[in-house]
Amino acid sequence: MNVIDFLLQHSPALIVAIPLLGAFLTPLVSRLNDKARNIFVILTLGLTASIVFLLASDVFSGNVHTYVFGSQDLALPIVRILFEVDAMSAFMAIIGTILALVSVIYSWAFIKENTGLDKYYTLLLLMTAGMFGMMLTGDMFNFFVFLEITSIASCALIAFWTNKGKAVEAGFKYIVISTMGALFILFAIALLYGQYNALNIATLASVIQFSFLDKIALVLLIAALAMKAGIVPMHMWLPDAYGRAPVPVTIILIGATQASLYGVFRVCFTLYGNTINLTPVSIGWILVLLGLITMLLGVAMALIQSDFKRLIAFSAVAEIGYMFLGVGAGLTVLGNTEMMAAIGSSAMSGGVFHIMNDALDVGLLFLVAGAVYYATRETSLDKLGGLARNMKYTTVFFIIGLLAVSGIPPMNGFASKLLIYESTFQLNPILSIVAILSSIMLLAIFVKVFHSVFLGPALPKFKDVKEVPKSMLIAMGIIASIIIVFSLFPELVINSIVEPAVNALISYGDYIREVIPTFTGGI
Amino acid sequence: MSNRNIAAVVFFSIVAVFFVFSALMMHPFGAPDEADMDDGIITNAQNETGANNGVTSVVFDYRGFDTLGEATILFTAVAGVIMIFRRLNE
Amino acid sequence: MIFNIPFIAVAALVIIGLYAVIFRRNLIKMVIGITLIESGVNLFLITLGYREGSVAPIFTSLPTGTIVPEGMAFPVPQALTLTSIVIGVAVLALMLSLIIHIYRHYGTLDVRKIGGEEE
Amino acid sequence: MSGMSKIVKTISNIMFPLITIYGLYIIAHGHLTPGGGFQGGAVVASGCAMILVAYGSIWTMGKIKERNLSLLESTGAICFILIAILGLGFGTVFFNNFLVGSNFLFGIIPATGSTLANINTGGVIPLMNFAVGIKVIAGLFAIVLVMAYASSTKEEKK
Repeated sequence: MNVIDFLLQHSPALIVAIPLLGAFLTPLVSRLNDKARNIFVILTLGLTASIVFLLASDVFSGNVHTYVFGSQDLALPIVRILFEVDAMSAFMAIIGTILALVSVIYSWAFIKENTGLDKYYTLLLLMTAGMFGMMLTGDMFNFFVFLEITSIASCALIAFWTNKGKAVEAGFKYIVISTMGALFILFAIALLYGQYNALNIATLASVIQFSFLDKIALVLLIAALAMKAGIVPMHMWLPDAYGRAPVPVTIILIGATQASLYGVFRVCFTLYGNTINLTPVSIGWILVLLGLITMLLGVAMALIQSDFKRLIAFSAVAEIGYMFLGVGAGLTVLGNTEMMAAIGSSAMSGGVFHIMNDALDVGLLFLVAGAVYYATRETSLDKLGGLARNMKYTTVFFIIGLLAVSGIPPMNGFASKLLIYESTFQLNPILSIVAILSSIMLLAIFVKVFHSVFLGPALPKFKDVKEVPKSMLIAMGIIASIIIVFSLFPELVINSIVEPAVNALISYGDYIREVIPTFTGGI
Repeated sequence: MSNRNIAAVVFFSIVAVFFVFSALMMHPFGAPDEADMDDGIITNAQNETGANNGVTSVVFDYRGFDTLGEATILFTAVAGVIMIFRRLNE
Repeated sequence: MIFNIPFIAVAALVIIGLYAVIFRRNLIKMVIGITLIESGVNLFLITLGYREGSVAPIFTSLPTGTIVPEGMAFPVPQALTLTSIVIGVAVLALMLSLIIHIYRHYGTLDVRKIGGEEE
Repeated sequence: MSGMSKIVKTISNIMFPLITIYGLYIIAHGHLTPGGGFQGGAVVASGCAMILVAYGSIWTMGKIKERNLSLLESTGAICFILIAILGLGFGTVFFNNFLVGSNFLFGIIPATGSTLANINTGGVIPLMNFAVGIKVIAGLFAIVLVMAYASSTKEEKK
């Protein structure tokens, strides 16, 4: 057996184990010196990224990977922890790895002048490991454990600048919200365990009856995960956390938020896939409605913000609404093959592709906001102005991000939004009208921001502002180049990675059969 | 009462009803319906893990990965607490 | 057992904790509420794994006449509870250290007075 | 936080070894009796916390820095994950209990049903118990120490 096969076979475990080992080693390595530590962290994540891409290339060619911890064979009933990587998990892992790498490269210069950096990098690696664990796991309780790792690490990192009261407050808000959410999830897991005596997602999905207790568990799971994903009635922590955290942390927080979003989709489509459309009120319509409210409120709140990072944070809330809209529209027709082929799969392609686009576009905007803060120590939009003269590269990156986030035709944001508009129009025209409207408002908001930050007369106090250091430019360049590639070849991306991910969500029967070969139902 | 309070009361009552219902509708105490997974573990634990303590064999062998996660959480909390109380350079 | 009393206790614990988190204004009391919810959930997990008249799943000096496996409590919920308790400790430590910092910045633990002024 | 009276200090000195031994016993017998790495580690850490209360956080901080505790904790965590990775090296997959039935360390498989305690069983479980035990002792003590030191006043620190 050669090395590649060996790596491929054990890749689901290695993707989590390598960042964890790196995190445990970081305190030892940082005894040497700072540069060695930074290189060590980047190498760790680089190694992880290469394994992620190796695994993803194999998964997208049609193989679903299962990995049982502690034993080679998969004896029934399943008592051991199981990782199950299908195309959707691999898709999310690609997003996570891009965000983590960019964040670490950006951190090199951005965070250099602070103390406590060994702990900072340790927590960054732990957060990444937790995120990967959430995306790859096939066990409910294991999902909860990784959710907690991610939220504890991100809470500590949000409060990184402890000399600012607002940052500590945002961290406290985040930990309270996420602990409550996690406890609800644990309660729901206990409800499922008490009835079926199983914790494995595939096993649970094959036996689930949709009894009254299962409905309670479903509502608790969706509410808690949506709370962690920043859906509107429970979104209040998100602008604080995104706005107050150091920018590299915000970038990984986007990934953590989307891992919770992935949790919602996994619960709805796989765990309850067999039974979810037995309810009189479709859960899919609830998701669509939540998505619409999220979109509108996010945009409306973004309009009145005067802080650069908070404004982007609210537009990130609005973007999450698009994903809910697209995937929720798909969920309404789950189980109905004709409708799924006509509307559902393209709506879901739009929603799933938009997860990737949101991570890249909003991520790039946050990186630009961080660069502006690094250069000027200012985030208030009223006090900024005329930076285009001194920060040429940053301005170009901001224009790319602006066009992409507001869905202007050649960019990747347009490709995914167009899919959502087209398919939801057939479901109900109002949905697509609201979606287009909020997209236009986003464009207006960001043009205003562009004008007030980068254009206008040169302010005397920003006369000596310099372009940001190379590592930050490289990080922004990586994301911008990925955005441009995706904008040039959207068809290629949709066909090669988005469609398999959507099919993995829709055909939940295959996911179950991978573990329980005797399962007969499902699509 | 302000809007915020009303929303809080509504949220609280809905969630409270959920928990009360789930307590009432659960299987009778002491008589679980299904026991496949746990019976399998109790029967095989001594042979497969060599440990007399069934709980430890679950914690460190069958669900060892959860325990790694748990140890990681403690590690995360320690790192976080030390980082929060670090000395800042002003 | 009459009326599933252990499960009712779980619901009561969770609801009391939820009340403290939502309606109390003191940060420490909110944290106490969260720990109460957590105890409730842990109690729920552990009671789910109990079988009438069963012993702990430990084979060292097992009482004679125990039927294996029907006479033993479930081991998995106990392991899950153990994990959940450690998670609770970690979260509690972090929340309390954040509260110490909040108190240093604002000089109060009342949620209504925190975050008023810009830094 | 400053130290307490002479009586408290003396009693803590007497009690501390007993508590530590009890905790280590719980860790070492984790695979046989109720207990394990977390529980035993918590017992030892509570003994350390007693010393902290008796002697005050400033004195304790002078004896042992939280940086060293953090390193010790890292060591425990690395041991734990290395044992898991050894399962990949010697056995087949992560977390494989490769020592069971090996007749090497902790390799004996006990008879099914009620048996007497045999410490030489359990495969990698006792090793993992010890790794987790070290981690929990260092971790919990570090948390308590840092929080106690942070809440002591500036005058006391001088």
